[in-house]
Amino acid sequence: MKTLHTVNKSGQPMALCLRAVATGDSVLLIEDGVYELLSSGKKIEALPDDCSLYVLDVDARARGVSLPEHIKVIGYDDFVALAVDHDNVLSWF
Amino acid sequence: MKTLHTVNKSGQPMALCLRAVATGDSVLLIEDGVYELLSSGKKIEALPDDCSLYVLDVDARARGVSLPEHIKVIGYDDFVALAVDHDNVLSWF
Amino acid sequence: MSQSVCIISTRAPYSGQAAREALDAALVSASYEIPTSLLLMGDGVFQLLKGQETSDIPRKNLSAMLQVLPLYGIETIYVDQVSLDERGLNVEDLHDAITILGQGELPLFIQKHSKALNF
Amino acid sequence: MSQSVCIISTRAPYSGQAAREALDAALVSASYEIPTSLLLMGDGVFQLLKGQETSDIPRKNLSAMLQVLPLYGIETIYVDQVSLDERGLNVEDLHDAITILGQGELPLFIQKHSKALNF
Amino acid sequence: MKFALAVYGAPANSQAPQSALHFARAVVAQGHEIVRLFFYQDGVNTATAIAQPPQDEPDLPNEWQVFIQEHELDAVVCIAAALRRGVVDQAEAERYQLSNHNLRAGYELSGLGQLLDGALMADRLITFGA
Amino acid sequence: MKFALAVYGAPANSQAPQSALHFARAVVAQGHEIVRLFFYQDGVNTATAIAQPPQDEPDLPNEWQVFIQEHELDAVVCIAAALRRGVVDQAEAERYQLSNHNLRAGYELSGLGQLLDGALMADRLITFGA
Repeated sequence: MKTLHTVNKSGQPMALCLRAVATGDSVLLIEDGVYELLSSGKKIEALPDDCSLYVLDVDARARGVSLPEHIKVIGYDDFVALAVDHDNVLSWF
Repeated sequence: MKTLHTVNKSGQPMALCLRAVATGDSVLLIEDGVYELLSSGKKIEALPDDCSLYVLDVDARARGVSLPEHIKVIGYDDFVALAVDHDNVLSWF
Repeated sequence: MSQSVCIISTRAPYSGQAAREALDAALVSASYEIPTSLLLMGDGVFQLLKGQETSDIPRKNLSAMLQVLPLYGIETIYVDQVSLDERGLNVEDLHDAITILGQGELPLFIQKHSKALNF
Repeated sequence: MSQSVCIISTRAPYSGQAAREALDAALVSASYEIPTSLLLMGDGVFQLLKGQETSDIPRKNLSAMLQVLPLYGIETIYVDQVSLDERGLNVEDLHDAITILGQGELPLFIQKHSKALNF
Repeated sequence: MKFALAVYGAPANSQAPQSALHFARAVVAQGHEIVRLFFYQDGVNTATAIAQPPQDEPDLPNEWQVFIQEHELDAVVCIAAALRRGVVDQAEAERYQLSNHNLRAGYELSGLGQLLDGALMADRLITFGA
Repeated sequence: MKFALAVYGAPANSQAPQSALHFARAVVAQGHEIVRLFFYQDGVNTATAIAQPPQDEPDLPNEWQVFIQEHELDAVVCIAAALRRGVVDQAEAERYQLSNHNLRAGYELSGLGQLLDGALMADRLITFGA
């Protein structure tokens, strides 16, 4: 069982996602979730090493959030492909 | 110049209010702001001593938030009277 | 795998309607005789506070709705321990029929259900 | 005391319309020739990030709106230092015409205006 | 004393319209004057004529309308905020060739200038945020 | 693969209807099937026929309607959420004696059971929250 977690805000949604994430899951930052890449005490650093972190390109670009090299930047086509590849999608908002 | 600050949520609105509050101001917790009375790391403890803290009775009662003795519990009539007694009202939400 | 549903409710009860609309979803799911769990996380745990008296605000009393859950076969409400701790909530202040999930128990709990719906 | 207005904008630019609706209020106030200050606090400081390209989301580019402010006599945008620090934002990543207010400067700054409107 | 009230939340996603109504009733009861009500952002949904709240909840749009009409208050709904959210009067419906209109009697669609104007003419502006 | 999509935010206070539309287009483009769209909470505002977004923003309610009709999708608006927010079809307007109705063609008002039903019949449920 692998779950894709989407996070559309920093703050509570990101915190709850991190508590629900399991080994092998993936996390995708969308909408205001992309600000999580900026925050000084980054919550995403608590993500387990074997979890993949993705960010939606249009939402990061709209907000002027520059992207660190280690993160996978994807479009909606990849978002759909990720949903297919995982067994479940959980949305945190 | 005395300002009445209303806070209708914990989290960012309470944090911003505390940054804007001046000597002699008052703070009134309404709606989900009343949960600030419960939180373990209480932000309201950062309120200066010469600021008065009020809570709106109907909103605390609706949420089942029990009230510490040191806080002034008021109704809408008192809310209007406070607005009259201060020079300005700032709403944090 | 036979179907089961986990309703995850993360909002405080009264400012908006999200908490009520999550409970409605749990009741509908249970009334379809789908095994249904209700999991409260984040500000959703405020729904559990005892003594809510909502006659003066324009919202249905969610405490009363929680009392009804067993009639639909939802015997316990699952609660995230960390969310309680963060908010300084003690079990004695809360609705009785709850099961607390400690840190690390959430991922497996959610995965036990075939579908999870967030509200 | 002659009238002046402080518009306090606390929301990130694009999920909802609150940030845009605060800027609209600042522009209307300034166009009435009322001395108008715009103060960004909390998530409102995200409005200042450079390089916002909004062609793929259904929102007006707020960066572009900020550029217009001087035409209405709003020469600088006031910004809460603590909000920048909390979010790990550096001045070089931000819109140019800003004035940073340090911890403790906010109460007096807001009080200098006869009216403050929060958004 | 002169009050202006601003409401930024919708009945269904915020307590703002209800808190503001309680406050407004107390203002009037104490003999103060409400010189302007301004509905902005999601608050414009308070003025829709076609909401039907469930029977176990009060009908806030109706309670607001009764209060406004009883006290002959100046109740302004921001026209730009209302148009984008689908709250329109007959004139706007005709202008944009919309199929219908839904603004309650007692409210007037007007510009954001009326919020600033209300703030400046009142002794106190109280904002009820979402 | 079968997808169900749930939308919980309104065009004016959330990016949810737009993110969901982008996602839905990609689902269809990749040859997958959308077995249910469900609009709940403030998401019901996506289905109003009388919103008029400003000219410098896309008209999301119109784009959604075109997409739904083009692909003949099963688009359900939660009836309880819609009634309390003032989104009604002709039948509900008559039942509650409301002055008007405003649900766009292509949508159907129905119960919350359709969300659960969609979740169970689809391989994946994706929720776009407010």
